[in-house]
Amino acid sequence: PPRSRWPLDKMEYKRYGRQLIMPEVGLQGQLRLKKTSVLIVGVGGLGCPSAAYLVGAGVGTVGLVDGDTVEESNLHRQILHSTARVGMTKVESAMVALNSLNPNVKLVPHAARLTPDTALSIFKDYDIVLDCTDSPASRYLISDTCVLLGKPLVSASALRTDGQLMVLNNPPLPPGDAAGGPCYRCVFPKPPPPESVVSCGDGGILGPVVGTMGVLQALEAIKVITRGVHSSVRGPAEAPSLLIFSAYATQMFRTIRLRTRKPKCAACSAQATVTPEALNSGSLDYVQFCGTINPVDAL
Amino acid sequence: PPRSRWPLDKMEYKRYGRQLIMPEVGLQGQLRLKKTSVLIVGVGGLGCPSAAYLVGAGVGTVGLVDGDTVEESNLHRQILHSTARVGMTKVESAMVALNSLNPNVKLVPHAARLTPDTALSIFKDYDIVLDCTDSPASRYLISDTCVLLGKPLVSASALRTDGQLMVLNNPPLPPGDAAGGPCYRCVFPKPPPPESVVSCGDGGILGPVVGTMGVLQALEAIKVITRGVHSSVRGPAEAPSLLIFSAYATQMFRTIRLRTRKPKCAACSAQATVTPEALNSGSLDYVQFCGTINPVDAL
Amino acid sequence: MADQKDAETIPITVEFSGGLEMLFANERKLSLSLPTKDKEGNHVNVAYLIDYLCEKEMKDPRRDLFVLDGSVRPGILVLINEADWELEGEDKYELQKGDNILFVSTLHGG
Amino acid sequence: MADQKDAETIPITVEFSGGLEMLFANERKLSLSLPTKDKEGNHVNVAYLIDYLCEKEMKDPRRDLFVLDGSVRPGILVLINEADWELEGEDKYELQKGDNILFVSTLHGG
Ligand SMILES: [Zn+2]
Ligand SMILES: [Zn+2]
Repeated sequence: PPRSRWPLDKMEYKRYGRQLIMPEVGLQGQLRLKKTSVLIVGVGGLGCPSAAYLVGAGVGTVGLVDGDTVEESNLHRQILHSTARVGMTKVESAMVALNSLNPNVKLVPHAARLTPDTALSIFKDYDIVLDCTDSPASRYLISDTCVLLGKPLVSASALRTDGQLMVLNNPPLPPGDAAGGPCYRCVFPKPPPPESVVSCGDGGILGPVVGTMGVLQALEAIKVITRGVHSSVRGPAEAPSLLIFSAYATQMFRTIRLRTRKPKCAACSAQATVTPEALNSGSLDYVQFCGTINPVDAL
Repeated sequence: PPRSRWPLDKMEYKRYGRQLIMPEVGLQGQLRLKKTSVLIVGVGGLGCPSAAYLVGAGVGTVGLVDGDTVEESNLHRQILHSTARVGMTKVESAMVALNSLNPNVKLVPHAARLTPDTALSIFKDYDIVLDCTDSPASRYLISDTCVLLGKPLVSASALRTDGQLMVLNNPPLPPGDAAGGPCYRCVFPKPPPPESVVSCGDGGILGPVVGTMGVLQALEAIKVITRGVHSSVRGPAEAPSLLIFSAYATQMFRTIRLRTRKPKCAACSAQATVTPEALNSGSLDYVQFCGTINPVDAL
Repeated sequence: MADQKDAETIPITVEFSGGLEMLFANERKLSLSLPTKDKEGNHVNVAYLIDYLCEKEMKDPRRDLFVLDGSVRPGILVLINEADWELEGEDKYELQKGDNILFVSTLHGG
Repeated sequence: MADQKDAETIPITVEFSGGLEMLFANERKLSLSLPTKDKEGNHVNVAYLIDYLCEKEMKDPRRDLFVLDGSVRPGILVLINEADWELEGEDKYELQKGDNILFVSTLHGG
């Protein structure tokens, strides 16, 4: 068909008009959203709201990774799922809701738990990754994979009444380039002792706490995308920071300045030992690296 | 039926288990949520996420007030609606989504724009109100009605890349009682000049910005409810504050200390001129009070 | 000594939120050095600052979107070091070194 | 004079987030007055503070949820005046009056 003189459809101007007219997005930002593919790892309390707002905003492609099925105990916070879809895979259930919100977004299902031998092949087709998972092992695996493939990573977590959010590997420069953004290992070189790790199942979680963090992940992703993920002309990335949320504190949100890349980081420095070969060979055992939990002693 | 020895159903322990086990909620908090009725005025960018998380959390009754129908330009941020439901009333559309998330919550439709002569009769059946509307006139009307009826009010707003959130009239003591929380008129005694008021249609709005504010409204409502809206034994209410959100600022969130009740407030002081009679008689013309917008000069 | 005292200035930070930054060339944050005294020799206060912003910093000709009847227009909150200015004496508050003054326009969208 | 100097203390604020408050009797915020010098006569630093918290403030017997191998355990970020302590010299940072030290445990839930 002949190329239209309008870069977007009439329908798209209508649907995205409220964000298109803002200077922070504009026509260029909307076109960047449209040609970007986002991978959301984990379709639970964080992944549900972040997927909803990214699909609403008109990202071109959204991939969803999760190996779980919907349970009734998820529904107080995992707002894309529904009572009727209890038992369905979370990926399938989310696709039903997302497709009805915006059928113009291409959704790609990856209905299995992320593992070291699948991570590289799944991630390589996406431009930016959201870590919406719930274990230290998956957080290291996702960060390492993003560093190896040069993808920015929006990482969030939540437990009880607290939440945390970071944009990592932004800009996503090759390992060894000190101008790249820090990775998860720069901030946390060693995993926490397993007895200090608490899951939402054990510790509990307030729905709007994890919801807020998920929506903010979508926001950070939209900011990175509309500025141009890979554009060399984009402005300097924001200084790396950690947003801390405590729902019951007088000051609910705090922004903390983070370090830059760690000169001896195992993943993103010139001395990195995390390599595609190491990942593919299975020599990086993330579960063993992070240990196993003894729930009795858990904090 | 004989009264069960368990205060909640087995299904409820399962569905709400992740929040029940937290000391901030607990069994008492869950029972308070269950017997509380929440009114959400406005089922748009703020009302959709706040309704989703309140219904998810198991509030007993949720009332929805809105006179609009779903448009395609809503869908980038109004995540309860769907492409197939364009043209349906927002109240009906939201009820479809909310009912499929949690069929245990009673939903009450009020599918008309809020007006001074309907406000008192609608609000009186609810325990707490969320202002999710988009005009100065409705914000004064909602606040006045909450003061007259003694209901706490969670008020939020958003435009472009900014958002604001306040918990007003908390504790909801009678007009003239200086220990009550400030109302909207205490903070903003006079309406802004109409030419300074910009709507989301004119100024634009980023989906996750309004989404974040809506989720935080649900959080504040849950905090108020689980502490006991009307309980005399509840701890002191938090000091009144305004949360300011700027998505593109280095420090995205700031918490500002607000004033207490204004000694000469037209609504909540001993000298109040806002009375049920004045409201019912139509002598309070909110639209005229706030003036009309000349979009050409709008900021 | 007297001369030196007169030459002293008060460094403060002024911030804008809720759209007001558009009236100030889209700057969200200004670092200003104000004189310690006004023309009458009084310690400078927030009223002085509001005048100063209108005269020296505001780029937009629409003054009435910022001031009205001698003070900030209705719908703008003034916050002195993260607290509503009503808690600090409103426009009579005397500026101190390092003060942060934030002007926030209320939003109405939803 | 010497005595007076020795008696001086450094007032600081210590905060806990991400669940660490549970180790400190659910207090999110402590106001402490530390001596200016440690036993060896050196200016007190963050390493001293971590010891102090373990000895004097921690109510939970599970020390290893806070310290391990002589420093905070992996998975705890230490923030000095809202900045990662790596930017300030880590546990060698010498405490100043009014400093805010925040200990944050990473969260993993989602
Ligand atoms: Zn690194
Ligand atoms: Zn009032």
